[in-house]
This record gives sequence, structure tokens and C-alpha cells, in this order.
Amino acid sequence: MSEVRTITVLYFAWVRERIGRGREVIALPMSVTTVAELVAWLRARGPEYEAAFAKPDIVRAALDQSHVKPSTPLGSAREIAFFPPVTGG
Amino acid sequence: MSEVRTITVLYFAWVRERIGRGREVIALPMSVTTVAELVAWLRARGPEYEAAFAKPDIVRAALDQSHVKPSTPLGSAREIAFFPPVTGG
Amino acid sequence: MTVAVQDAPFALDAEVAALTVGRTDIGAIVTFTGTVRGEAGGRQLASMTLEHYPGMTQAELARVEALAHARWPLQATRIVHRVGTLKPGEGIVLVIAASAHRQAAFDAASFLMDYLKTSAPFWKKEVGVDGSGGWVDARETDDQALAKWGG
Amino acid sequence: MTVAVQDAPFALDAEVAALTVGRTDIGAIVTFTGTVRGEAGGRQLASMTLEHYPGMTQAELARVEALAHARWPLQATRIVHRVGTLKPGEGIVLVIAASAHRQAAFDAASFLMDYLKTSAPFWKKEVGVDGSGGWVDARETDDQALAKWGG
Repeated sequence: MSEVRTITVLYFAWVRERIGRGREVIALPMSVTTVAELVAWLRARGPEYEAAFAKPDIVRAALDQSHVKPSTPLGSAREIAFFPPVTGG
Repeated sequence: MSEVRTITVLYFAWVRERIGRGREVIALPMSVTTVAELVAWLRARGPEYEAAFAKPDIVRAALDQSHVKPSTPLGSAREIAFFPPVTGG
Repeated sequence: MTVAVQDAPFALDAEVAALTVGRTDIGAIVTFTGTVRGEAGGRQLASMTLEHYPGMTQAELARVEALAHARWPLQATRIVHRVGTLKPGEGIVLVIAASAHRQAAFDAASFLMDYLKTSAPFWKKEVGVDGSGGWVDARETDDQALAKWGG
Repeated sequence: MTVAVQDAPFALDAEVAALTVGRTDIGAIVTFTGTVRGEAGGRQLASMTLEHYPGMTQAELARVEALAHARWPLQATRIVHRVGTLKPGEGIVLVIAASAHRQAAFDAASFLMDYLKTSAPFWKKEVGVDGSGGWVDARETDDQALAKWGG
């Protein structure tokens, strides 16, 4: 029996639209340890995720509300967000 | 009998205060042809002018309301102004 | 040093007064207002809707503000960013930088805008007068603008 | 492209609205407000009096404004300069630059201030709270600021 952790995942803008929801709580295998690994794991969940992360280099991530890179370890973060490059201002 | 021309001379800020007036119309010999020559001519008029133009490099001039250099000919200008470096803004 | 994310419009005089009233140590106040343009890429806009990431937005704006204060001698700064649906001509964002010196105020306001544009989690979606809509793409020129501040 | 030399205070919102109301081609509005500081060179100020050269003042401000329009794509600009006696905290000068693009608006507003400071015929005289007074000296840093624009 493999261990899992729960993490809240948020989606914004067209990432949210493609996935069809803005927020979900997922049970994540402990083997998924970095942001990039989480993206790969999400893409395997279905075509809506595949569409959202079709170009993973474009989608940005924030871990506990701070910008992070794909190589960043998830650590003990409780919240991760995925979104397109920001366009405010 | 030497020819003269009349020109309105304006003074501002501490140049005005040292000379003791803000405006005068002077009859100028035709031999005075440049801004620098006018300054020299004015300095000879009295101690208040001497005080105002003690450092002629500092005093700025405008001919018919445009900034000019000491070497600029007076031409047919009707108005010349002398003032310290500007300090607006 | 205050930031706000709000639906309501902002008023320049009121925002500047809140920073400066009763103070005589400020010599220079620069404001930047970004407004919704009526045309984007040849399309006439009916409206623009701003989505954001509540919580992170405030944190990022405060972080950007702190960076500016660490870099220039600033008496006060303010960032107001609107969210929701805006019409052409309306203000989207307001940045204010107040300093004893004009160059610091200009540089800090420009820096705040460059950082805000590339790091604060806002996203714009346009709706054209013909009903067509789409998310605004990030611009490379914004990344280039950021690069001029180094680090 | 308008300039004003006046005794009366100015209001940011009203001045910006006069340039931008009903327009949807503007994306960026930068304002600069210069205010009277309460301290100058270690002396507490009671007031500052601005003298100017009527006629030439307007002509110089309009010339500086035209230089900015020749250099950047600007939708609108405005310069308001006060004269007479002002108290610490009061606004002395307002410059507004509106453009489709933020960098043009920032650069033009900064340029207008740098040119205005070195060419518009205004002179400041300070009166300290102790009754001492004196004309403000021109600053070399203002000439240096001008140099960065070339020509």
C-alpha cells in the first residue's frame, strides 16, 4: 500500500478553463516530489489536463503563493497553483 | 551725433533686486551690437548694475523671449531679459 | 507602503492625498495609471475582465513594493489593481511613488509597473464588440522591460 | 498639448480627465507633481515664492512640450506651473504624459520635467520660519539630468 499526501491545486485563466475547474484537492503519491513531476502526473489524469499542460513550458506554477520553477520540490506545501504567464498591469 | 536705438530691458529674481527695478527702456548706442556688449555697457551705468553683473557668466539672457548666448547679436530685438539660472519645477 | 486589489474605480487625488496629506518631506510624486484601450490587435473591445489569485496577489504586490523601497529613498508608495470587468477608458492599475527627489520617484514608479506586470498573478480576458473573446498573451517586451533593472 | 501658469492649486483628477475623458486610445498616463518641501538645506521653510517671466514662460513650456511630442508617440500632454507664494506641502508643478504605451509616458513625463527645470523662466525664493530668505540656487544635477536626453 503506497503512501499518499493531499494537496490543494488551483488553476487560473485558460488553464482553469481547459481543465474545467478552478480548484481541487488531490491525493498525490509520495513518489511525486517536484512541480514537474506533478505536472506529468496530472497530464496522465485525462484529456482536459493533457490540453491544459500541452505546452508545459508555458504554464507557470506557484507553491504556497510564491512563484516556483518546475524543478522545485513540493516539500510540505499545502497549495499549488498553475496558470499562464501573468498579464496584469 | 551718434545714433541710438531703444530697447526694453527686463530683470528677474536677484538680478532685478540688485538693480532695483524690473523693467526699463534704454536708449542704446548702435555700437552696442551683442548681448555681451550690452552687459558691459550696463555695468558702466552704476554700482547697482555692477553688482548685478559682477559674475556675468552666471547671468542668463533671453532676446525677445528666447534663450540666447552672450555672443548673440541684438539684431532688431525689442526686448531683452537678464536673470539668474532658472529654478522652476 | 500599501496595496489594494479591488473592483471599485480609484481616484488619483484621493489616493495621492492618503499618502501625502500633512507631510512636508515629499518633493516629488509620480503616478502611473494603466487604462483599458478600446482597440487591441485590430479588434474593437467591448470589455476586459481581470482574474486574479486572491492571497498571492496581495503578497506579490507587497513584495514588489518592498523591493522598490529597498532600492530607492521613497517616502511612500501605493499600488491599486482592479479586478472584474472593465470598459475601454477605465483605469486598471494605479501606482504611486513619492520621494524627496524626482528621479527616485520616476524610477520607482516605472520599476513597480515592470515588476507588477511580470509577477503579480492577474490575467486579462478581452471581449470584442463582435462577441469574440480571448485571453491576452503575455508580451516579451514586458520581460525585456524587467531586464533593465538587473538581478 | 496645453500649458498653464497659474496662482491657483491644481487637481490631478480634473487635469487628467480633461486630457483623457471620452478617449479609448490611451493606455498609460504618467503624472509628476512637484511639491514644496518643508526643509531646504537644514532650514525650515515658511513659504516659497515663485517669480516668472510672463509670456516667455508659456512659450518655453509649449516649446518643451512640442519637443516631447516630436520624440515619443503621445496622445496628450499637460504642464501646469504655479506662481506666487506657496506653503510646504503644496503642489508647484504638474506634468502629465498620456500614451498608448507605458514606457513612452514615463520617458516623456521625465523629459518634460528635466527640460522645464533647466529652461522655463521660473525662480524660487525661500522664506524660512526664522524670517531669513534667499533665492534658490540652480542645481548642477538638473543640467546633468538634461544631458541624458542627448542633443
